[in-house]
Amino acid sequence: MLYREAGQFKTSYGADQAIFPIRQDQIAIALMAALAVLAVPALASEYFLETIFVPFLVFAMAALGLNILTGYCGQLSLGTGGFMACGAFFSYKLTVAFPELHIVLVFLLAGFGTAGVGVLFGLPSLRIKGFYLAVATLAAQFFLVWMFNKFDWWTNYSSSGVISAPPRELFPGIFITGTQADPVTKYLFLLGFVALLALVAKNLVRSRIGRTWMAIRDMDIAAEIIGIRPLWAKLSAFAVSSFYIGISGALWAFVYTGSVEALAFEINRSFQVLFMIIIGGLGSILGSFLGAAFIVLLPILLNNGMLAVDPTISTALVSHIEFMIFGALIIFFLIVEPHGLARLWQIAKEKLRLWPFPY
Amino acid sequence: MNPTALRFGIWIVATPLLIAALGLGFQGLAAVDSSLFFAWGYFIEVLIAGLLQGVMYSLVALGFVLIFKASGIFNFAQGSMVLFAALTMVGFIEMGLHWTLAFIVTAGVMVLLALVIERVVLRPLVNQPHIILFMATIGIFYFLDGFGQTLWGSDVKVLDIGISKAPIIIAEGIFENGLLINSFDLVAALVGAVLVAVLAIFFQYTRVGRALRAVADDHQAALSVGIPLKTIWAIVWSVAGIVALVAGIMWGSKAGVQFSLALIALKALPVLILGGFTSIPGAIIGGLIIGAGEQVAEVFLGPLFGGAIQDWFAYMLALVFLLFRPQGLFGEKIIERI
Amino acid sequence: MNFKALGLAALGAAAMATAAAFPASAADKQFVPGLMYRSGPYAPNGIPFANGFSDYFRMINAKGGINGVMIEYEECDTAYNNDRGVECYERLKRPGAAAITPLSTGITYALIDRATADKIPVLSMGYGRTAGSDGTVFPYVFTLPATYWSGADVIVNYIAQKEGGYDKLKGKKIALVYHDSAYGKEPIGTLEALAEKHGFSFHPFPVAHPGLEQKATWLQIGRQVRPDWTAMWGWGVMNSTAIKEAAAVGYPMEKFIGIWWSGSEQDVTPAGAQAVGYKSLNFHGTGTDFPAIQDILKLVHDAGNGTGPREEVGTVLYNRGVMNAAVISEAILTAQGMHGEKPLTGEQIRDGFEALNIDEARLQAKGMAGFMEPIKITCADHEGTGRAYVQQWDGSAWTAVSEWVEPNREGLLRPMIEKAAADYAAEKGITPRDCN
Amino acid sequence: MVETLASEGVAEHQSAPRKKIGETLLRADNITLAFGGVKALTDISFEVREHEILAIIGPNGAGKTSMLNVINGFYHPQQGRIMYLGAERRAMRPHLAARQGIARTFQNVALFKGMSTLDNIMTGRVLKMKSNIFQQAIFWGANQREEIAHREVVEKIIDFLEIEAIRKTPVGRLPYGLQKRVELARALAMEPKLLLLDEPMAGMNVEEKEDMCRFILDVNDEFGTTIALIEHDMGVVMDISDRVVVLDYGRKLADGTPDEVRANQDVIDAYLGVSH
Repeated sequence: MLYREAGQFKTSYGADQAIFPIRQDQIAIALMAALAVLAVPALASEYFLETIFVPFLVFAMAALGLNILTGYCGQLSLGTGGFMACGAFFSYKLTVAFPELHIVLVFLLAGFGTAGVGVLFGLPSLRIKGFYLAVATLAAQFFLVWMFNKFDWWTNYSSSGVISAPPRELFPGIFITGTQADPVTKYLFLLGFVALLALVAKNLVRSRIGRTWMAIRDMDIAAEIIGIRPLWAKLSAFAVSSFYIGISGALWAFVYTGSVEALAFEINRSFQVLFMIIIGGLGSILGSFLGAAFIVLLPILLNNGMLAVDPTISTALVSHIEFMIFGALIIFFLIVEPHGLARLWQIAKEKLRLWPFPY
Repeated sequence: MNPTALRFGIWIVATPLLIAALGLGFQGLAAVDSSLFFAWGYFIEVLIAGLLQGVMYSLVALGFVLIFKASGIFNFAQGSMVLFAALTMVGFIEMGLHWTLAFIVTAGVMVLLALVIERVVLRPLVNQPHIILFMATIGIFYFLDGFGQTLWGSDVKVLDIGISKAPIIIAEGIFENGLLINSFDLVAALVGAVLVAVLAIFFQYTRVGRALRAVADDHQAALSVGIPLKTIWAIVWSVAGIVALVAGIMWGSKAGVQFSLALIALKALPVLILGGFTSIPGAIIGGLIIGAGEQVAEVFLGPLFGGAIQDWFAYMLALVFLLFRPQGLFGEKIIERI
Repeated sequence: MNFKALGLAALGAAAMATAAAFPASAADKQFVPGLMYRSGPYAPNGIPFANGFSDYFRMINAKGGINGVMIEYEECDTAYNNDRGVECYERLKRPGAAAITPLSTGITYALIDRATADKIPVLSMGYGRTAGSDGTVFPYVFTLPATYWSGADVIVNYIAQKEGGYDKLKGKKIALVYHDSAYGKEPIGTLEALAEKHGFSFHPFPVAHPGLEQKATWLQIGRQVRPDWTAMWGWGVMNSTAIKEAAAVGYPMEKFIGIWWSGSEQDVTPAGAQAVGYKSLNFHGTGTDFPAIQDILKLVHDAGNGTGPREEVGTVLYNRGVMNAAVISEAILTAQGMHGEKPLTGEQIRDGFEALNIDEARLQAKGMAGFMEPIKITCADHEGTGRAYVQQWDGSAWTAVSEWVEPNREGLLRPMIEKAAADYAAEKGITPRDCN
Repeated sequence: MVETLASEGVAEHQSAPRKKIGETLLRADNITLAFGGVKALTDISFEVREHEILAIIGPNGAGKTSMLNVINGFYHPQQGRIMYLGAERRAMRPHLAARQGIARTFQNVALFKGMSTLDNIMTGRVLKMKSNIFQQAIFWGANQREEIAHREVVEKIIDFLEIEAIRKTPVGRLPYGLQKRVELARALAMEPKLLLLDEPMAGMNVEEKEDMCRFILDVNDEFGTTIALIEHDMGVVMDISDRVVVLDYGRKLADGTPDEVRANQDVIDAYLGVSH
């Protein structure tokens, strides 16, 4: 009964373009924002902040990036890990070489650098399609990780190839990286940063560039015939996607784990992010967040849940059962709704509009 | 003469020439840096080792090809099927069965697994886009990984089916130190060849095999002449399961049966891409090219870049081939129509 | 779209979320967390270590705890995965945590900053960040009894002994097969420095994770470079694969020496008879002929409380887990002497670590005489002696084939460590504390 | 029956003033196109004049769609040349043809299935929109003004084609007839000089055909758009087109006004005679 849009009329095209055109949605999102900004830092323990909210936001950023490329532009990529590594190592080199550079600027510059690398590895997409394209991105994945692992220059000649985030301030006195950084500060910074960039992503996909991506995804030949240059559309998707993924890699290294070796961005990371967007919903900004939440939260919840039920259970068994349940749940969700959690959410909203009179 | 046979012929002639050119090229490097000098015998030795290693990759790649060919699904779980099969077989051997008996029982388990997968996972998802089915196989991957280890434990297990692993040195009269060949790898190559022959016969001469090929060519048409898709899927997953078992035995007796075996699927990917997802000969030729290419690159180019280049080199090699043939060496040509 | 199914799923998830509350640790027990791995690609090696670690504390508890303070041990499975390691750390960290055992060089790197900020000691025993043994920069990191740099030096010293003196090393070839990660790269700098010092040529060969692919590496070693000696920094499946591939090219096993993480039963048994003669370093005893190990068998396994199978007791990695636990309990004991016989905070136990002095008498008392070397830790030096011995696989057991070999710490390694630590301090903006 | 209804619907419109047929807009000279050994088009020449409706007819496999594909740059003929806007066009990609003002629809609807009707039509405006990626990232400001301006144009087309009700519906869910209409809308959104329609009325019922005829004539009238279309329904072709080109087995049989073509003996033998 509460969720009705009847009586809300839009009188301009501007109003019709709003991200949340329905008033109840606007209220809900405002409540969510308040919860995220006020309640979470106040209530969540350090454990929850450090191991659930922070990685969730970092992964959401990576998923956003991959969703632009795979979900919106239809180009399958398995190079996410490699591009994350680019972001992490670019920002490390930048901030060590220019300590006075503001850290957010460093992240953005690293993002632009990664975008360049993404364009380079996106070039084969003009000739190669589908699963075959995945190989071009896999080449990027293996090559980039190898390169960061192999050449000491990237790690400032650290003997073990591990980079460690130096302390940097968001505002004078407020650290967001390094040991001085408080989990709440990190969380709030990430929340703002990711929300801002998610808004940018939403703006892109509802503008001309987003429509050209989706046109290429849905039917590349027809897209070309209405004047879209496939080269430009695909490469721009690679660039924007890599920009996001690069930033998420930088955030991973600097804000989440604090120290990182190239192997942290190995192939499994690429798969993990791909799972997020498929489970969350291809071609959906919201889906990127839902998918990230699913993949980050579920294993931890399963693990902790089992230990809470039976504290004496062996950790090996917990890990194995966690794998089994995780796999079974993926299959279960695909059978229930193959188009991801975002679609599930949409269907739920549609049902809610009719509730309690379904016909 | 049909085009596939022609292409084979060209490759058979061109390959030795290419190899000789490659060897000469590497010899040229020695002119730049004398530490890179090597004897021709060593080059041939590396090449043979690479080719034999390539057959091991092909064994894994075959399973992918079977499933992709018949259903268009990229089966991410193939690697964990290899691990699961090997674990199960070792489990039965440890229970006291002879390995031949254990093989038969494990094959039965793999068929059962295929039936369960078809019933529980594939049938509810029929007619979904391929990416969704791909994701479902990822679910299977996780499940099998957990299930296999819960059932059989995570220890390293020794799987010994009595293949000698001793090095053989041949042609000592021709080359300075002779040519070193690993007898185990030779046996593995033989097993690979037999497996491919059996599969070829299966596809060519049995009724089920022909039905499978029909499905691969056109789902709708196959359905309309009365080939039930679910039966086909069950059969093809069973066959892929048995191929996984063979791969698991070979890899397991080579490297020990343990969790890492599931990761060899990653080595099969460039092979698949190079050979084409739908071609059984492609998987073999792709394996040989990737195997030889990456070993030669690691040995002769690796030192220039600090080593460990073989992982990305395999993918780069596949990528270069793809730029010329976007559907893989033996894949079906994609014709665009509007 | 099946709504009932969805509802069930949601219910399940909610139940899981509510169940995720954590059991609070009892106030009268000393809490010891363990970041182990019993799943993932390195599980076969992680499991015996974790079992030894856990069994030792069970034995201590069976004996009535440390001065009556019982140990509460909790484990978290990292799967040798850095981000899961961080998750585990955050889950298990609390002010009363005695010491963190990361059991992975990568995880150690990820936790050094965090644990220092949380004031919990990190005991990376024979792994981790070598520079961490400089206590002035890393007050909460302990690397006893030996670091990788010491290990590399010990291997070279052992080779020199076998060759008949350091001058005989000149012109020799020594190869290193290493896991291409933070862990495997640690010894390279030391070996390069030693190559320059002693005049041997050094040939590093990286192996990509997980290490199933070593054919090319061993063709180069066995057929082209033909080094006089080969050292290995491997872990998990890489070790057994290396031994098999080495045998496949006919490389002599007696000339092949692994670091202490490349010398367990799990590494040699899959290679079968091919592994006979293979050597590795070790810094503790193997087998069950030690009173402490007998106590574990008697008080834990005979009581049906063993974490793992009984046959595992006495294997290399099991005993390493025991030694790790023994060092932690000794640090707790030392700290109790300073701060009182009650559950202590990580910061107080750090004091215990820094005052650690396990001499022969203490070893005797612990039932570990001959099991390990005496260890003395100071404020500045968190490593101790750095000694190790060489053991050889005879097809059924590991036997010691050398005395304890001393690394050249003062003349060579310590300055390198201090420099690396100073670099780290400069990068992080840390002011080294004064230890005098 | 079909023909009478269709021509009745059209008759009213023909009373409206027609735009004057202008100069040659596009000329095909001796086009030959082959796939492997198979010749799809042999030595075809014809021209399209400004503001006219040109129908290309012929039996299945006559090479009609191939001809359209040559015109909008999807196929490259082995011989012959295309003169467009007075200049010779060399090897060309479809997106360049679009840039020069050539739009088209497809025999099998080629809509973007994952997008709404509105977004599909908006993609037709891609070439007209100028804001850069940073303006789009910020959205508000220049980009939004532009979006609204183009939305107004698109809404006019939506009104024109009477598809207001399905604005927000994903096109995959629409019935076939409406999909064809949305595709026409997308082509119109490009404001083309030359509109190529590949069987715009295939698979439609009588009412839908009538509507489509009306839209085609209106487009031609109101915007003066030159239209080249392929159609099988002879009644429709004869009623709405100014000139007709007849192809058969990749060759041109005839070219002229509907009446001339109807009287051509070759056409009657090869096509009309057979099909009627």
